[in-house]
Amino acid sequence: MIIVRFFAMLKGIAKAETKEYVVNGPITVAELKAMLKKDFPGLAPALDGRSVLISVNQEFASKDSVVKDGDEVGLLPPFSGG
Amino acid sequence: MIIVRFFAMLKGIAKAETKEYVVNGPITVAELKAMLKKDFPGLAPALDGRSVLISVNQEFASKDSVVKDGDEVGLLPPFSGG
Amino acid sequence: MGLNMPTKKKTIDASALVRIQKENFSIEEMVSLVKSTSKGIGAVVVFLGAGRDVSKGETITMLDFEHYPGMAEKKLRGIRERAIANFNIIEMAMVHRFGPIEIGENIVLIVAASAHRNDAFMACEWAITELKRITPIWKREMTAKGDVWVSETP
Amino acid sequence: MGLNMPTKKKTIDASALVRIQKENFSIEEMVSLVKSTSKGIGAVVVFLGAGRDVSKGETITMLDFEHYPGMAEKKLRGIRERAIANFNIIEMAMVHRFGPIEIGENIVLIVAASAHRNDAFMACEWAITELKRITPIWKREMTAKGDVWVSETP
Repeated sequence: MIIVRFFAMLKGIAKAETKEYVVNGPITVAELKAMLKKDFPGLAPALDGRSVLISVNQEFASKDSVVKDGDEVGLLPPFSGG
Repeated sequence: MIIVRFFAMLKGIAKAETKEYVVNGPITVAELKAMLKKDFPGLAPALDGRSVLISVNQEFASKDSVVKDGDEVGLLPPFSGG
Repeated sequence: MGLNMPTKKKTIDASALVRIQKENFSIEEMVSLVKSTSKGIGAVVVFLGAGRDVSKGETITMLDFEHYPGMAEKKLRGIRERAIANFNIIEMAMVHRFGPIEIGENIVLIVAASAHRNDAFMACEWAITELKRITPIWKREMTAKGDVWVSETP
Repeated sequence: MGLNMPTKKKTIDASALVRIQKENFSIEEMVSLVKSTSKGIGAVVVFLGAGRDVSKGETITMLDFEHYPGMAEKKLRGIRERAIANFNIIEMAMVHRFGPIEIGENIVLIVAASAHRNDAFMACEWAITELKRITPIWKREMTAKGDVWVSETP
């Protein structure tokens, strides 16, 4: 199972804090994004733009990064801490 | 009367904290320095060098500044606060 | 008589020096903790971020911070480690709060300590800039027009 | 609804904000005092100078500060006024101690507060540099070799 965490305004758009996916094998971040856009059409603009970063197991990831069973993925809108 | 205040190492050299002079009229800082050098020969190198600043009534002064009865003069070695 | 001997540094657990917490922090306590690591500290520079009442012309009534638990702490620990490796500082502490924060309340604290002041100023300024850049923390501002997630970091 | 209205500033007597004193100061208290002047404060930068155990390779056992009473306070007040006039800061506080100071103890505190952090960093750094340059305060270091008045400000 892959757990996807939504943060800040993305949580509001998805109307969920997390989403879980059961996968048969490793997939890429790009493939996961496609699944998310299907399940949460409202997230499409954010996922297609450049401002939302993706983390895999709490490290920044790229679209080619591999996600596998047991991984935690974060959808991170622009930060505004400090 | 003019009161001259010595600070930090100058106090040690002069072996005094203050020195008072009775003046008949206004004098310049340069003239006051000459009087001080006569009374405190040990202060001569400090007074002739550029590192000791002079204040008159708690404002920085130059050698041409006027000192008159009732004024307070400070002999200020290089600062090391902070 | 100890000529040119580098002053010894006491190691403090990073979990005390890098924290993300709901409750307020004590500036005095964090500065003391950092100072306790070495008698060679001559300069401490502190950055404190507080909740302002106005942002981009809008009156703010309250703030709310969300963070990615685990990842946010990890990023702050990394910033502290890079600050110590890349600047001539002796120690650094970082605390960021989450949850609701009133106007005027403390949000974030960075403490940088060094022998000489220039190093602490540079490291502190770098650390707060880096915190804003890479730490998964999000601010929501409550205004008269409603709540807004802040998406631009100035 | 207060759009673009400048946040009001509360005036605090300069004698509370600029002090030369023998006793230690509370960082928390000085920061709170500065923060209390305006709800528009979003950034506070603090410089704290402390007694180091080593100076130019010599082990220091203790420090002693002398100041020119009256003139030193006047110079600090002038620095605060120029900082507020020349930098985009809301308020500044400055405290310097005199008399004997142990290693590790606080010596000097500068607190600069602004809406945005860059202004507070610049003003704080300028103020401590200016303090060292023009304030009649002198440091004596007690070392194994004897007592020395420090005559160079690095």
